[in-house]
Amino acid sequence: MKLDYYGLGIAKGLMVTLKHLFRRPVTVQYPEQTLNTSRRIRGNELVWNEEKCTGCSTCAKACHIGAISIVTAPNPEGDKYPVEKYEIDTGYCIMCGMCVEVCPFEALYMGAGYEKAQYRRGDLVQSKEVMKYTSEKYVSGYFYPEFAAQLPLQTLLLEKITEEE
Amino acid sequence: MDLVPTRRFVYSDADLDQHEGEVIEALKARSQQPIPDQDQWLSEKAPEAGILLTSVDKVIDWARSNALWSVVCFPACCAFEFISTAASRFDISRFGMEIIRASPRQADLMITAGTLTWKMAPNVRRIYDQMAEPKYVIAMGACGISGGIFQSSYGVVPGYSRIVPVDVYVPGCPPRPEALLYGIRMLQDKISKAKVFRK
Amino acid sequence: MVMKTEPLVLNIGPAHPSTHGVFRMRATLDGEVIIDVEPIFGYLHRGIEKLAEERTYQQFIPLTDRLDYVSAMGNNMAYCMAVEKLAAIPVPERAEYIRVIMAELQRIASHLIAVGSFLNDCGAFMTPILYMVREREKIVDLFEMVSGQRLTYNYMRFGGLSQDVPDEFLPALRKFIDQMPRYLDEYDQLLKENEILLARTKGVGILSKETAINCSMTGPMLRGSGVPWDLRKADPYSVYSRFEFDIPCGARGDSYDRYRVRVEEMRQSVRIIRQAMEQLPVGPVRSKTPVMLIRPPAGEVYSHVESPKGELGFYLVSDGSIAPYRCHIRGPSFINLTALREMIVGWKVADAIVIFGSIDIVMGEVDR
Amino acid sequence: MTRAISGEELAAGLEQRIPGSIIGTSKESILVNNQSLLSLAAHLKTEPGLEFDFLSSITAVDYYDYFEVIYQLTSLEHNHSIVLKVRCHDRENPAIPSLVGLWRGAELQEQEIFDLMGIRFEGHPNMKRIVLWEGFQGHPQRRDFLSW
Repeated sequence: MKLDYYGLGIAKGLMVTLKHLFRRPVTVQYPEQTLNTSRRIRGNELVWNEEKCTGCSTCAKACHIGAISIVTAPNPEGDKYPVEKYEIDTGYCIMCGMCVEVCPFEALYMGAGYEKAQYRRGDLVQSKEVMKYTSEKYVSGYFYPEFAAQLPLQTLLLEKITEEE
Repeated sequence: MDLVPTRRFVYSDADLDQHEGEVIEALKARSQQPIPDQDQWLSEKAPEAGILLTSVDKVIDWARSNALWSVVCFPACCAFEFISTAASRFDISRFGMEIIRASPRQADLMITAGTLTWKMAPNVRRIYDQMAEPKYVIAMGACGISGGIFQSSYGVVPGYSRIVPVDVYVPGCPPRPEALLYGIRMLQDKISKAKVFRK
Repeated sequence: MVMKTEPLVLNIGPAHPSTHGVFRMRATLDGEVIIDVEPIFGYLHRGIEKLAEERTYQQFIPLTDRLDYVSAMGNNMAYCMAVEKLAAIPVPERAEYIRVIMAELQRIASHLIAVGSFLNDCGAFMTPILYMVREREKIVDLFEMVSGQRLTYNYMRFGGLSQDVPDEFLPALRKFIDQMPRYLDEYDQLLKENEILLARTKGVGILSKETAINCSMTGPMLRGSGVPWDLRKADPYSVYSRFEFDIPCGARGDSYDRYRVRVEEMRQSVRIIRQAMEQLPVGPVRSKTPVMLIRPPAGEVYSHVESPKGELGFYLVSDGSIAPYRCHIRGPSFINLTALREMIVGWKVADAIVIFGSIDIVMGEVDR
Repeated sequence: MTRAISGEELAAGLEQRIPGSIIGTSKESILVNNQSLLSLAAHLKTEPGLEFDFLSSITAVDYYDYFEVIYQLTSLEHNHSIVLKVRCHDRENPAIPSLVGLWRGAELQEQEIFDLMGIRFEGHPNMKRIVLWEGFQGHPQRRDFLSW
């Protein structure tokens, strides 16, 4: 007879449940609260610095899938090509960050925005006007420690649960 | 009397494999072009309708958009971001969709979490066909939108829009849970704009 | 009177919630007992090995993330080690230590998912996996901190890492490894002697030692059958020879043993991370290698690591160009399915799901 | 540390036991004659002192002129390893003896190679397409396969 064990397993299980009643909730109330993302976040956008870009197309070569399309005009004098078209198709982009890593002129950064869902496939293509770098833009510190230092610390589940926006 | 099994409906494994191959090839031949997005009406001006119909519309749309039940269609990587979204930290049940249905008959939302291959495509199409109207599809991640990095591969469908009509595209590889939730909220917006009674 | 029945063919999958992805089994049933089972793959065959031939060595790193997407860091490490062996690229000491920390964190995360979904298959619907995913979120947070993505990290490069870990990483990691054993104890308390779990898993799906070796099983499957074979000890790569840890082994080779092996491995991983943090040197994290293109000398190399699922090997053939001539991936989940028939035949359908859950496969790696 | 047995060292002993089985050797691998693959593999598996009981992986490489099938063998007992290579020159209808009888672990891998590379393994119990569907044209792992 295992009478003395009877129900002990259930009691043990319920004890664990009971403990959880007194723990802090882990849920993020997303649209109202947002998490601070990582300082190196690779969001669903790229930020393109027009002043620094020379139109060398290294980023387009590094891309696996040809998500970056770039058209430049010839420029006999000077060492920069004027960029006529600079587009990224976020429908193809996998945010691997290779283009940012290889850019020799530090003209391309990862963006931090991730709310980029669209109703239409064509809207996923980001043009150079959308991607243009301005000092107000929230740029990720992926491969750019000087940007990373300015960003807020990441919210960790380990430490605190959420931070009010 | 001896009962002799007719084996009329017993197929050999080779027959089944052969049949599966034929189905795949047929679907592949049929879906060379993406299905166009069916949302021209989103930018259209709302047609005139009576007060009664408008309020009935509102009630129905409210009910539809706040109880989206998702069907199990998680072929690949994005499934784990979907699990994270459904788990306690991002808690999808705040939007009335905590139930993830294994049966397509009880679901009205398909979140296409992962790469679709041609071998899997007939099954996905069948799941979609079995879902009850009205049904919605969220293409999650680069593979769901366009095939992503696998688009040049011989076995991969370049985007779910070849197989099923897609309502919302959520880019990312995989999208963060917040991004998926944003996509779900966009879908809810879209549903709440829909006119149930249209001329 | 003798009742005669005809065998019934039952198709499980590919869109079935308990097949962990798009796996399909064609089971032949006699009544409720499975008398034959044929695994059918290919529903996630993306041709990664072919895609490797069209890409440069560097560009293939993001694709390795999508092989076994539950343990992307481990795959990164395995592939980078193979190319480093092929092209004789040195790796700085600090990078090796950080790699080990990442690989072990990833092992914990992968085993959490494995255990959670295994318990899910045992009938505890959703509850255990919610706890496990919550712990995994903490690891994912740490990975996001170093690499910027939550699932596909693309963090390692040939000759080290893409970037050094940020300053806030090590305190957070210390906090995590202090917390983790407490949570593991809690789950043990909940599950180790749970009567339902014992009834469903003890003695179910026994895989004998000889069959396990003959079927080329690796990882927790092999160790659950009582073979203490772990590449971290048997063929130490990276800096694993500097750490002290045990190889947990099962005795009977049933589903319960495999589950226990995974839980114990998580404890050992915590132990390794703790030692690695103490010994972590300072210095560069990336040796001088080109960012874009490397041209390894012509030749071939086989390099393997102990991934959470088993032996993950990369066989690379180079012809001296910028892209691999041939890249073969020995996916542990794929080969672990060889013994599926041995384990499942003779059990009922409900047990088959439990046995299948204890194998812990990831379809991205099975089909590749 | 797993000791990689040198191919030359091993081949000298094997050549005496099974004459004519070894075509070439290198530092890590031995290149085996097609016909004597089975007997040589059986010898490697059972011979005391070698006992390669664990077949860790099988690969095939397409070199245009010939296919090369590569077996990575390990001994869990002695912790050493060797690489076996077999070549197959027929491009239209390549065939190689199957090792499933010795190592069950070869079963799925040989099937995958048959599917993706088109090499038939004679004696395999279930030689059919595994990852691609029936009716797929060509074998994608071959170098001359174009996906688009």
